[in-house]
Amino acid sequence: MSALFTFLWGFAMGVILLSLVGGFTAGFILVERKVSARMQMRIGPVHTGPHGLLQTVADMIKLMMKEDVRPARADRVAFNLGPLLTAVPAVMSFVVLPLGAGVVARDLNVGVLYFLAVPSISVVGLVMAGWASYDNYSFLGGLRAAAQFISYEIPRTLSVVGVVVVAGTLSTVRIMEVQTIPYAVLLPVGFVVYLITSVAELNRGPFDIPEAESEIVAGFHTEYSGLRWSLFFMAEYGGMFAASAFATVLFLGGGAGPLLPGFAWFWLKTLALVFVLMWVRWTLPRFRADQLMALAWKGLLPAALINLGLAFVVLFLVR
Amino acid sequence: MSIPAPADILFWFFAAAAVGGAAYAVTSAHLIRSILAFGAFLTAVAGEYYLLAAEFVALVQIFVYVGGVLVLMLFALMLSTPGESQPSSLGRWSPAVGVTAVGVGAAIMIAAWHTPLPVVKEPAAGRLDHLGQALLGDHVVVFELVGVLLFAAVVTALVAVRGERR
Amino acid sequence: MTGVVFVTSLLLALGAYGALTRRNAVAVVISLEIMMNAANLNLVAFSRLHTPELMTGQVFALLAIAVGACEAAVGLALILAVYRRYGTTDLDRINLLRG
Amino acid sequence: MHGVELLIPKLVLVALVLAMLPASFMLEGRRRRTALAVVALFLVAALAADISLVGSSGRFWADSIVVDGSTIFADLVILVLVLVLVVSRLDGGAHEKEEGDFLLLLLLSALGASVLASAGNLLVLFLGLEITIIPTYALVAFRTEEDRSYEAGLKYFVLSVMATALLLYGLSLVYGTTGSVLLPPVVGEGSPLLYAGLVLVLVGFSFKLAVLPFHQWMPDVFEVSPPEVASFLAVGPKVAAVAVLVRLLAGFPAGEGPWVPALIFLAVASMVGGNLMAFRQENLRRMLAYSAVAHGGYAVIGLAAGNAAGSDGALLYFAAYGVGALGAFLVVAVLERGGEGALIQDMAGLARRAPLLAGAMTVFLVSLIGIPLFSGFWGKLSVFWAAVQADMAWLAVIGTLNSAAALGYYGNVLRQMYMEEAVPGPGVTGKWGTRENGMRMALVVVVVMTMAVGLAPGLLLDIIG
Repeated sequence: MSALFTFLWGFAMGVILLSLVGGFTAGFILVERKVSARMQMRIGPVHTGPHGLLQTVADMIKLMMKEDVRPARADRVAFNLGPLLTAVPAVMSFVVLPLGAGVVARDLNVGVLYFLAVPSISVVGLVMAGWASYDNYSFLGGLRAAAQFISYEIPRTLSVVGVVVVAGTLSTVRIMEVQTIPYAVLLPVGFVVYLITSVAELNRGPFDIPEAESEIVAGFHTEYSGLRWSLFFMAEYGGMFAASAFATVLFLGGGAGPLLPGFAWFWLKTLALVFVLMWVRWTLPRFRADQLMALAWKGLLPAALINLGLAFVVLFLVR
Repeated sequence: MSIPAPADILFWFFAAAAVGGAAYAVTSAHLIRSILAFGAFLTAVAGEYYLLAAEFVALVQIFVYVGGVLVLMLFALMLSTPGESQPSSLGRWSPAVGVTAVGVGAAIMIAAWHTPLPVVKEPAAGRLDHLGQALLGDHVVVFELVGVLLFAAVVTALVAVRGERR
Repeated sequence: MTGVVFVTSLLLALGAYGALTRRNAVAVVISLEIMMNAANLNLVAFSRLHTPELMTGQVFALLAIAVGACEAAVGLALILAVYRRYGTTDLDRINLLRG
Repeated sequence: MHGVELLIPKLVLVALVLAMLPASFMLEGRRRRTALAVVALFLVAALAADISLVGSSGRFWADSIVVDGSTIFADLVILVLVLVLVVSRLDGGAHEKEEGDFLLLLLLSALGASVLASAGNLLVLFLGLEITIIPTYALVAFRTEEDRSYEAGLKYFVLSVMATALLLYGLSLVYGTTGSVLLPPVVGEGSPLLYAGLVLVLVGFSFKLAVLPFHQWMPDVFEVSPPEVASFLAVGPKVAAVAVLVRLLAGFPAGEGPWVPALIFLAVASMVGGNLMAFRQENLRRMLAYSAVAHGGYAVIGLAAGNAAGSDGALLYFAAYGVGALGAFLVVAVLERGGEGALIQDMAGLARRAPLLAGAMTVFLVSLIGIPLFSGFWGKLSVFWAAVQADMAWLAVIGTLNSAAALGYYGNVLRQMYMEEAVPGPGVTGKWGTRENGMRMALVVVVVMTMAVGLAPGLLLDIIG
């Protein structure tokens, strides 16, 4: 009986998370278009629905009805699996995310590690998509994505380790509980490193060299269309929300805050971070590939190590 | 024989997936499919770890193998196989080697069959704490030496791919 | 637990078969990693048999994962170096040395 | 920590490894000679510390690291080996422009071997083995100007990882059946699965020891890797592996069980097979490689005997053989730097062209053959004596016959050097065949060691204690 319940619970959670990510993607794309428009003194989509609110819905219908094009010489299996392998881990990473106080699909005792490990599967999907397209631009995009992802994963993990050292737990829920002072105050270096590396792992500007339009068309998703193409966007926007929510959990004290209920605070902080990510994208110029690597290895990695040292100092002071 | 618990069913499901993935990875003529099957194998093994109450090891497996080694393999494949995936046929010695491999496997199985193993114990409570204490307590020297190992591997890989200084 | 040993011995045999028969060097590395993973699974399973609090098997498995990753990284670096010189990763065609 | 002085040899190696990163530019610049001399001085200090430790023992970090007689002995051999190699490169040598990389990898591997020799549990054993092996992949493939070195490196890698995987599987079975990772394992009654594990461990080690039928990497590696690397591989990792193998086998009842015939098979197959194949080689390095396989076989006799004399003998064997092999490869290095060919017949008339070099080579070859009063003899004597004590006299007889047969191919080199006329062409000149003082010094040191061990073998036996 309990086994059946566990199974159904898991299934229901899967459905909920999947629709959540789908909803985020649709919403964020609209928000991003509006935000970018304001930054560039435009007004963005206005024609579909009131204030253009239904624009993404229309786009989704269009994408679903589009022809699914596959290059003749593409590797069929890898081409089909690539987008899936990119999007599914992004959805999976939501499992350990507390969405507000106490709302979490599953509080794993290794939640933080889970959140760091599972999205790393998605880079396999990116590389495969790039390779399988049988197209030079896609191929370059895939290679760039892999190199970038592997490089930025190291400072990212190290910046999170600092939090784990201070909190003394790997459970996302416990970290929110023990966080009396937001860790962004105690570990500012780690917070900044985490944010920068998260942007890089999502392949968003200014770190979007794997899909740099002016250089390699659209990178690894050059050859994709229709639903498969939209899966990449699900991964990006789902990941963007997840990274922001995770930053809220780790560095901003989760749902802690005066007056408003925890739930509201959590969403406020997360959405503010999402806005910051969009702001950064539309403000900063793109990095060059070598600058990107130099930043990761010469700038962020030492910073993350300093943060780790700082974490031990904090631990010493707190105890 | 009681009804198998869901964990047992899952365990054998993952075991079958691991063996199937390994078999496909080893025999497939398409390298990219080999690598994909290897990824499935790694994930299935991580699932086994999870069911064996080793969550930390399971995630490290995903982190290191799927997020690292698998990507490196794709990298190596992409850089060393220009154009379409070339079918990679098997060598000539397959039957003899097959018999040897099966012999080794069968010998271990027979030995396992005749060896009574201790009863499986309940996983320790607070096992993450225990793991941390083991890593920085009894096995601290292993923990430190892994650093030396990683350093050695980095230097080795860099020297191996360095350019020619003619 | 005997069942685990059955599974891992099967994996070990599969990996050994692949390592000895595959001609592409990347496929050989895959086979070798399968063998190492078989041993890792053993270690984690045996950790449940003997004083689980000590976590010896899991520590050993973590160590083995690190070793496996190092071996793979170094091996793939060697494969790339060979490819640059021989233009192939087919072990049967890399045969300037007398065996 | 109490008894930390026992770890000084290892700590010096660690310090050298760490210092190598910032110091590598010095090794590759004008101050190269000074920098190398400083490294050599540190190694001498470590050596002195190691010798002063003889007779003491200790355990560290919950028995992870064990320092005892065989550890100190293995450290001694490894340090001497590295020291001689460093000295031989004082005035140049192959790849002197990349001295920093070369030395760093060599020191890392030596550190790994030192850790391996002092492994107190299975984890450290495995880790030490890997730290020893991984840097050698790059060392074997160090010659960028030679395509074949990468081929040898790749093939060496494949076989080595295969051995590692089998070894790890074997170790997991040992842990699973005994419930402990400490060395020596607590065997109790034993079980089929434990024995299967032990056999897999032995298979894994036999790759690393390069004994038949797992020797395939050896000739290729010896043929194309830098001579310094070949001499290191022939001795360093092996002596450490034997030290830890002795500790592992100590847990098992002596002289019975399925691994004894396995060890005897390995010993006999390596001796006979190695010698037979050595006969057919025209290339000096390949000949040395196959003879190294045979020498591995002799050492395994000591392990198969299963008694204290045997395990001491196996350790002693690699040290006694090691000085000869080290010397032979130094000569190979001199010949290579002098632009000589790699074939045995290229050595024709060496006695007239470079008399002292030929004389040194003669000492090394005589030691490798096992003629009394040279170090190799005592190595052979100790393992054969152990076999006789363990009622395996026939094994000693096979060994003796093989040593006699080895006279054939070693003698061929001697004949070329002394009897044949030199072919005109480029080659080594001068008494030593080299103008490098460092190399001359290294050769003298190795000759002295060969003679000293030959005349007073008790020195070495005392260290093992």
